[in-house]
Amino acid sequence: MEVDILFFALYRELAGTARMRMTLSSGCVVSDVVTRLKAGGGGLTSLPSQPVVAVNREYVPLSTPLSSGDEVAFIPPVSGG
Amino acid sequence: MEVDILFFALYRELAGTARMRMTLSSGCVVSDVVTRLKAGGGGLTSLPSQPVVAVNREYVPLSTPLSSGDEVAFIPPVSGG
Amino acid sequence: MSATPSPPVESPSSPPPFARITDAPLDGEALLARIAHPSHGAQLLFLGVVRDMNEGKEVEGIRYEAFREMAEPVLLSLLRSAQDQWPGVRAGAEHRFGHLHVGEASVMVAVSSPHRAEAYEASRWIMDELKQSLPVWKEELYRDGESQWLKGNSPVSNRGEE
Amino acid sequence: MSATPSPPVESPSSPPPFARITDAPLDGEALLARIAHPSHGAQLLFLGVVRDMNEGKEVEGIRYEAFREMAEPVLLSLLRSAQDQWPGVRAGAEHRFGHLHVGEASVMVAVSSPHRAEAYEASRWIMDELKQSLPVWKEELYRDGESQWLKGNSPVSNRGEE
Repeated sequence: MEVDILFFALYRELAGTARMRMTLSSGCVVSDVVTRLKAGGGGLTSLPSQPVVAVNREYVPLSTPLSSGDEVAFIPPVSGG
Repeated sequence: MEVDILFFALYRELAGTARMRMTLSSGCVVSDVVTRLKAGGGGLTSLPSQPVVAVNREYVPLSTPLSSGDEVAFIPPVSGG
Repeated sequence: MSATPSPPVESPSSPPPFARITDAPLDGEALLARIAHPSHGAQLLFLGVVRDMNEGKEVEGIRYEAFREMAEPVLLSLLRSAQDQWPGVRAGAEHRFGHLHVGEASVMVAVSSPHRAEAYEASRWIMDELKQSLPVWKEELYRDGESQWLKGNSPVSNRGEE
Repeated sequence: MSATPSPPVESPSSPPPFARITDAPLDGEALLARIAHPSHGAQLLFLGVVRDMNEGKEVEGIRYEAFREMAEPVLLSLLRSAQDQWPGVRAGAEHRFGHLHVGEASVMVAVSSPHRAEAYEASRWIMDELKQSLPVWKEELYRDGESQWLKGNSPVSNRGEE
């Protein structure tokens, strides 16, 4: 299955892109995506091991199972206001 | 000596006027004015015996001595806002 | 004599606050602009508005009466006291008098400050104090043609009883 | 699937709040007008404004980045939660994104309520929560040409860790 990955702010700069697609085997959870990204080399090796993630625009635990077409957003510490 | 007396809101309605002059002997304090007004008959008999009073636009105790030309304002409970 | 107004004391760092008693409609944006400061990250505007109901009666409007010559300095002194209690805060306020309709603002308090906590605290304090001591009175006018002076608060002499 | 957004729950008595993430200048008066209600006597408008200094550095402006598609529902859900906690309160908020100059408002929260205590409490709560969870980031741009992403807060998953 494929998921969409979004990066914002500092994480966007680490990734060098705002958006990518990733192919996962079924049964994968959010933390599998984190592991893959950190192992991929480049700026994303410095992604925290437990980043805040939103799936389909809701904050979720890293243990959340993923489905095909899910949007997985990496949320650096927020600083609105 | 003469002082100016001001009435507002409910007290203005009791007095039937917004303003009057009163002649006092020297040495009089604010509470003497209260006594005179309550004794004068009419609506002002129902003035409280210890009303809030401002002399020259500052809240003062009833024991405050008066001088010629002072402005003595009777302040009903306030309800601004 | 005893009641001569004392001269205003300005701290050099904080500008004099702005206070006005007026019969003109209140303009919140204009008041915010007066107290804005480039190093202040928080602005707070409180508006008190005439309600359509009070104590179960349908309200047509409120007639506000003010002792204008005294209310303006009392308000100014409250604002100055807020600026002293929360250093860095700038405050402004206006109270309207005359006949107001439902939905119109009778009072507004604007506060700006470097951070938001002081803005909330100062604004709330100013509103609480203003209701206690500003020589302003409201006569509620009802749809059935009746009217009444609302119960109020008795200001405490700032000199205390002897 | 586990992350499917749940449908909004409206209580019949309180209208849906208003939330917007926008690159247009914020208009406080328009937002107050949206949440006004004839039986509400208190209106409170908070504005967060870009400051000219931060941590000793001269600020030229702030670039706000937002995850718009998520920030708007997160903000709406915060406002709805405030309306639930303070029954009778109506709330609206907007957050701006893009390049803002010193003195421009980046966020505004408007609250109206029958009486003022709830307005202050709800407004403050909304601002505190919004800073914790809204997916918005600020990059401060300094006069010396440098810039940096500001340290922020980590939103907590509303489902908790396993």
